[in-house]
Amino acid sequence: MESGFHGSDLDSSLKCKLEESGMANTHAIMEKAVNWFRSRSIFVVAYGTGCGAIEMPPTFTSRYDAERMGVVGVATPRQADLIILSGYLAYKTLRRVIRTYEQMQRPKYVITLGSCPINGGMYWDSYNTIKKLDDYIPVDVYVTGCMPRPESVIEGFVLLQERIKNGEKAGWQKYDENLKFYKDNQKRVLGGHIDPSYETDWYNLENGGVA
Amino acid sequence: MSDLKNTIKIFHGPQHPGITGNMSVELDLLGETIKRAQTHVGYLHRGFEKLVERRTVVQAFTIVCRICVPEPDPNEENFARAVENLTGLEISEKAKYIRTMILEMQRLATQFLWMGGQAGSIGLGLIPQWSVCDRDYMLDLFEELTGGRVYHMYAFPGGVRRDIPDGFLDKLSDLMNYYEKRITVYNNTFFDNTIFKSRAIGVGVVNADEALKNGYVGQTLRACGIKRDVRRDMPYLKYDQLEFDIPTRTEGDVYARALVRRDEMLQSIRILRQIIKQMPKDGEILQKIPKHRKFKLPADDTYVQTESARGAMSYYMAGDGSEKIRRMQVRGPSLVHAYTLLEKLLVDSQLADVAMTMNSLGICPPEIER
Amino acid sequence: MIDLSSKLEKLSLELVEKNAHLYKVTVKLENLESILLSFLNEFGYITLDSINCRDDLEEGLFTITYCLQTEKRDHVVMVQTSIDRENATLPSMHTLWPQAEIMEREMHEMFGVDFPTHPSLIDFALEYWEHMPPMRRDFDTLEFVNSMNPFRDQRGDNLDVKVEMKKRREEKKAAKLKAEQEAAAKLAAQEQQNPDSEAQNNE
Amino acid sequence: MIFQIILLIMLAYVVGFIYFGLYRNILARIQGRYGPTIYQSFYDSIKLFSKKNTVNYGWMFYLGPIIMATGAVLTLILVPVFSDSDFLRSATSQGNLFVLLYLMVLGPLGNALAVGTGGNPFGVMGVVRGLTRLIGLELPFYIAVVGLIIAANSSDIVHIIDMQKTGGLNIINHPLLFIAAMISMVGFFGESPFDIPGAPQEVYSGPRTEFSGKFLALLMSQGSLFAFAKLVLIIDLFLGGADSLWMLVLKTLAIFVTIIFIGVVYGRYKVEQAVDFLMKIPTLIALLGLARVIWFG
Amino acid sequence: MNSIFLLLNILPILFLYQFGGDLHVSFSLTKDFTLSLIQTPLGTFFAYLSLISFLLVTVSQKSKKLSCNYYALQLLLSFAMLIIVLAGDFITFFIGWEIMTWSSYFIISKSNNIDIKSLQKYILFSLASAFSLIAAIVISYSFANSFDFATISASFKSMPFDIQLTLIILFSLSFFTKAGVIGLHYWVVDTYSKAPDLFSSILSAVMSKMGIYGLFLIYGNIVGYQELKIMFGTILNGTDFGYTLAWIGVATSIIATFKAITQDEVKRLLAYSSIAQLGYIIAVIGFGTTYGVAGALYHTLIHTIIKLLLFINVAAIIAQTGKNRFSELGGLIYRTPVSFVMLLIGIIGLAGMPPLGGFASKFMMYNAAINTKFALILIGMLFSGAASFLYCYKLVYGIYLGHPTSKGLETQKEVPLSYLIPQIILALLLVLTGAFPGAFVKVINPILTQFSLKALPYDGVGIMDSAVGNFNGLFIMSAFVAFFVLILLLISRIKSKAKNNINRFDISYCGEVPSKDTSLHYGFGFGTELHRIKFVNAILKRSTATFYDALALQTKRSSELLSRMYYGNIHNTMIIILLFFSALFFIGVNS
Repeated sequence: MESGFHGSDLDSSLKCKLEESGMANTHAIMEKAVNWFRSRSIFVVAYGTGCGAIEMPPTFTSRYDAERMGVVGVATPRQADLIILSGYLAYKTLRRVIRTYEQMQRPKYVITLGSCPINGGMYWDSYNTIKKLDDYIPVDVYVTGCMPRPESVIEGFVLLQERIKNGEKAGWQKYDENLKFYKDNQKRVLGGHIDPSYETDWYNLENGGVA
Repeated sequence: MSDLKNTIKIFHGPQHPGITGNMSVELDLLGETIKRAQTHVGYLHRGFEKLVERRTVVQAFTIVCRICVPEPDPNEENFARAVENLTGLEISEKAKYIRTMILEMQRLATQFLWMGGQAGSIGLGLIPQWSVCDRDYMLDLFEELTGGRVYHMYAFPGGVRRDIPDGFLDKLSDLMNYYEKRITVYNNTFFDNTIFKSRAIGVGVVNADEALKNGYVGQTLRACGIKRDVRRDMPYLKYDQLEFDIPTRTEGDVYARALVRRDEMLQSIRILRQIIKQMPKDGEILQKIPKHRKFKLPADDTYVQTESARGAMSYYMAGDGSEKIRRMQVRGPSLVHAYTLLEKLLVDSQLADVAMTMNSLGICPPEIER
Repeated sequence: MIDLSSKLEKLSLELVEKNAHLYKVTVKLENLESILLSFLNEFGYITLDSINCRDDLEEGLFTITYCLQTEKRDHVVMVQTSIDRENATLPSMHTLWPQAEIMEREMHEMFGVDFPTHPSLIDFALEYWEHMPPMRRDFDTLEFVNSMNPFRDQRGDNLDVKVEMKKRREEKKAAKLKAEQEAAAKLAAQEQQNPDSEAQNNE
Repeated sequence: MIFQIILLIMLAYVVGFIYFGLYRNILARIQGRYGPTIYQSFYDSIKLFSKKNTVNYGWMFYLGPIIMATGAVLTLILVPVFSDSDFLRSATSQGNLFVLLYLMVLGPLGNALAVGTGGNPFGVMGVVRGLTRLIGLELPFYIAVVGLIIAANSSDIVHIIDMQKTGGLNIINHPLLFIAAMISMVGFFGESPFDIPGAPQEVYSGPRTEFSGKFLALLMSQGSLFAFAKLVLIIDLFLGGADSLWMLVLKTLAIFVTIIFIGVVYGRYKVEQAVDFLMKIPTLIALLGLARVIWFG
Repeated sequence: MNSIFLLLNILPILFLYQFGGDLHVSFSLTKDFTLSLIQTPLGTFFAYLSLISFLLVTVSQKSKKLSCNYYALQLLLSFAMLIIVLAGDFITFFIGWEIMTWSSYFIISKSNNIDIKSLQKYILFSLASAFSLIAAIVISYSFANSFDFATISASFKSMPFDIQLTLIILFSLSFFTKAGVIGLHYWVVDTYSKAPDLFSSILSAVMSKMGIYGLFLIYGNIVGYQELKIMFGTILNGTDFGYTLAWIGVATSIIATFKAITQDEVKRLLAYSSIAQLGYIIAVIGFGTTYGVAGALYHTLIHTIIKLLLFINVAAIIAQTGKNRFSELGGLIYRTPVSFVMLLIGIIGLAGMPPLGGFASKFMMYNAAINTKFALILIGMLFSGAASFLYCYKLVYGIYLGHPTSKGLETQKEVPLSYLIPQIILALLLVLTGAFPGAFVKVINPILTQFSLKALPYDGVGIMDSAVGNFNGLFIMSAFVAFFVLILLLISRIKSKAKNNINRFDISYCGEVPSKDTSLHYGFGFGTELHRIKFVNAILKRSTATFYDALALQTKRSSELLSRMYYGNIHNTMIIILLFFSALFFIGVNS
């Protein structure tokens, strides 16, 4: 397994230096500070994957104004910290979502809206939607409801912010640690037509998995 | 294919801020001029028609509103009316009025959301902030009336699910006054905005003959001078007793469609005011219907049309004598617009026009693929 | 409407009025193309609103409905025909109405109806679909879902309602039985404990 | 000298970020909402700097944002900040207005190399849009600047500031040139209707499409430095510079808020419309101003 | 072979260095005709420019297997140019001019991809240039009774105004054709793009400069800048003549810039860019002020360096890949990194960006325009500069950045060292001229004195000084480097894992995945957007080709008319000829 991704927040050399100078606890303080900044600034990638996208405009515009909490939308996954999966995911969408998720830079988080990503929701017997999203990508916060109101979406943001602030283990760390599990699930459900993962050579997961 | 020799290929969607919903358009560009456009849908395919086959009427009723996310009510209305046609249920006057009211409310809300999208597509970030908020006031009323902000599950076969709360009509009346004022503001900031005009006029022009033949509906049709509206041509509910105009323009471009939508918003306000006045005090709101398991559809088929905010939406429904629906097929306004029309309009237009054209056609991906 | 029905009588077809805005004509498959053509060119039904397909599994047929409208769009005429369910083939109407192309593409994907003259029978909504066309009624979506997706354990939605109800009823019954038994046992125990009292009572 | 340069960069960094915070707040108020805190841009920047990994397409991609930041810093140190004292303008005498005009483009062009290296067609499209827009954007601005240079008979900014002390402010003497320059400035600040290169609804995110983490943070930081430099340049050229920190803040803020208000009420032009517009109305205004300078002024 | 000719190329430089200074040689052909070589500061400047260019190009020709003939012709060309710049009279000048024309014609005809049409274009325009030159020479001889520059210059003042004007126009036309002023540039683009790849660098960097030399010779030496001022009067702070010439130059520059952007062939883009840059020089050459002449000279130097660098670079890439279009190239940056850096330095110079030499020359020219208050000229030059960023970026993007458009490019190797060495030398020169813009003042000052203009102030090697502002090239260069290194260090300290050499298909592509068949290189579409801008489209849709084609058609028709004489009735023809001659006779008698 590649273990570089779930290290400490600050780079190791700086950490060593701090420890040498007897300021080991400065490291913890700085990590706390960085986590606070992370929690105060969350960029959301613009991807309306399902019904929940209809409650995104109210959340981000003047009535509910998510920007006052530092949550803003960005166009590309490269710049984003958070992807909101708003509802059920068709297999065709799941493929793009995985791609988008893998293009996001760590740390990255996932919020899902509605009950469909949890257990299939209303579409539990549909042949084209997935039933259990956390088999394929890790989810940090589930916001339930159909549709979740903007207030609940904001509550989900607050919950995520709390978790980031406390430095809790987030979904992306689970994804990196259990890559094989996720990739196997993705392969099972998407068949042989899975998109290449440029970060991970998942055909050779036994040999480290790094392309 | 020879003229695609030196083009580059880009995707406009699904993960793109300039796309309406979750769909994509594959573009071959020469410079920024589009040489070939191909629509891709299926990112939201849930197989509704299959799901409905496995459900009884009452069960199916709860999911049909999810077919088109920005505008669920025409779906409910279509479903309810199709079932009523098949089983011969007659609904009361009051239920008819309430259904007409909620359809018009939905139309207004959708147009406000559209306005946000249309302004956002040309980078006018102010209008979405305002109009989405204005739409939210309507959603509050929906919540009061039906209990749901977005999905209402209100128009049940045989009537509506519950009665109007006390004081609701006054609130609606106030909101209409507010909206009328707001539309003047939007007129100044958006519809008369020089930049919107300079970008929208002459872009995405639809030919009138083609529009009729190819089955374009709604504002796309009316913006090229053809006065067709299901509410007038095949009146349902109370539309034959309400006064309203059908706004048309002759240019057929993006700007004409925008103006038609604006005029329709004013007409919706006019209709709602009439409904508020005429709304019967008493009356049955829901007919007596058979119990869940006994609600059976005869072995027959029917075809119903409703004018949604983006054009005529049709349902084909067939029963087979059992409690389950044999077949329900949805034909939303977006299907032909997103494929036949969009792929044609985009060729030789600019990349910058894609989002704007798409918005003005009122394309809603979930109803294309259901 | 009398106009249209008289015209149709010449073609020995019957126009059924369903309601004020809806009419239906049933035609044979071999006449379909010529009748649609005359609808388009002679009767003025220039708009094709939709093409619907219904899977009548029991009869072994697909029922295809073409919904046509005139320029005025004040009524719909459903032109209905049936085709064999196995090796279902239809002529493509995209030359008459361009929008038929996409509708037929969808029908091809969802029902497996073949259109030999269709220009682009590519994927519509599904991607890399390898199974039976999903809208056919013999495609069991629940079985498919169960084979593809494990459900979350806590949810019982993948269980059969009837079985569950029965189970629950039995559980209830069992619980009731148990309670009765317990009560009986208790009573018996009480009786055992106080045989004297009973005896006393009896006395 | 080095101390002063560092101080200047720090000042610009802080002021720039606060201005962008203010910008987002003013925008929010116009849009009828509360808006983020005034330090939000700073939070964003820190967060992006502390991202754990960053996409990199090779050394040119790495160097592109750095060239851009270098261009911004270089522009900043060549602009005189205060009109009276020599404080914070140690390097000003080493360059002139022409150097600044070219340095303002150096950074974006350097970044364009990185965008090209990334190979994202959206990014390159954004760059081409930016460069095409530049054709139109530079024209009125050049005319305005040339008018001032000819009026002062010097391309030295300090000299232009000194001229205004005796001869009155340029905004009063040459109002037409000021208007033309301000219209161009709206574009240089990436505001509507000239925010074409990074239009999210059209070209995804334009030149910034592939930048993430620290590169994006660097681009944002240099953006705020650069914005400050541009504001100071405008007040130096037209408002006679600033003699104290308060005047500096007041004048730059006035210009900045004007630009915001112009930007908020307009949509986005297409690139050819923008260039057409810029080549007509602002150019005409500027040419009238220039004629006045040459024959009457 | 190469090394022999390399030596032969070094020899004249050594000769000029050793014996130069006050070279004055003359051979008497007859009593009246004397061929003389006189070394002037101007001539020396151009002589060094051309000789060093030839040397560098010969170095880069090492890896090409060229015939002895080719080298000999090239050497002859070099010799011809030396004659031109050292000539002391018009006969020598004209001899050099003709040798230059013919030797270059033969070299161009040796190219693999030359077609007869472009070759004809080249020779026709060269001949036109020569005819115009000889006409001017003959006219001036009829007044001055001498071919000597000094004599003609002395008697120029006494000529009538219309003769003066005719002379200036004829000379100018001749040299404009060589430099490729718009309207007379018809041959330039085809020839530059179809000549042997390395020879294009000679054409652009050196041969076009002979036109510039000629203009300097006429305006500065023969007529004299003071005389021009007296002849034409003044406008603003400059001369009418300078203003007219400046408009020609600026128009050339703007039109050629926009044309360059829309080219798909690499060398055509460079050819148009060459025309545009020469437009700058022509714009300031007629000002007759210190800064005008200095700017023109400085830009001559910088443009020679840049165009040599760019053409050699492009020639190397074309030789290596066999492809010469932006739509066929792309993505070479990590395959040929050194070439990329060289091209990068070249285009930064071409765009006139501050740390490099390109800015110093532009600054000098801008100063000239401010001095004379030619505001519109200045704006035109700045505008053309702003538009030139587009083709500079297209050049570097189309070849090196973006995605490879074919499989061969993915496994491309770095170009041979013989191509790289001249490029590195030239790039260094460009950096040095950027850091030490003042160093060149010492070279220019003698030439200014030769034209009896005021000398440039000299404040130090790093400073470029002028009346309307100065800049310190050394400071800007060192500050740029310092900040660059500083920011680089700071950024690299931030340990945000920047994984190198990420897969080039791993791009944000709206959730989709591009494959090897997806075309992602924007090389062809680049610049096609300009057609939608009305002003630019007005420029782009017009072409001199239509004019010349129409001219050719009319010529053909009239010759057809004439040819009827041969197969028509002999009597009629005789009568026409008789009438013609009798008419001539009467006209002659009457006058």
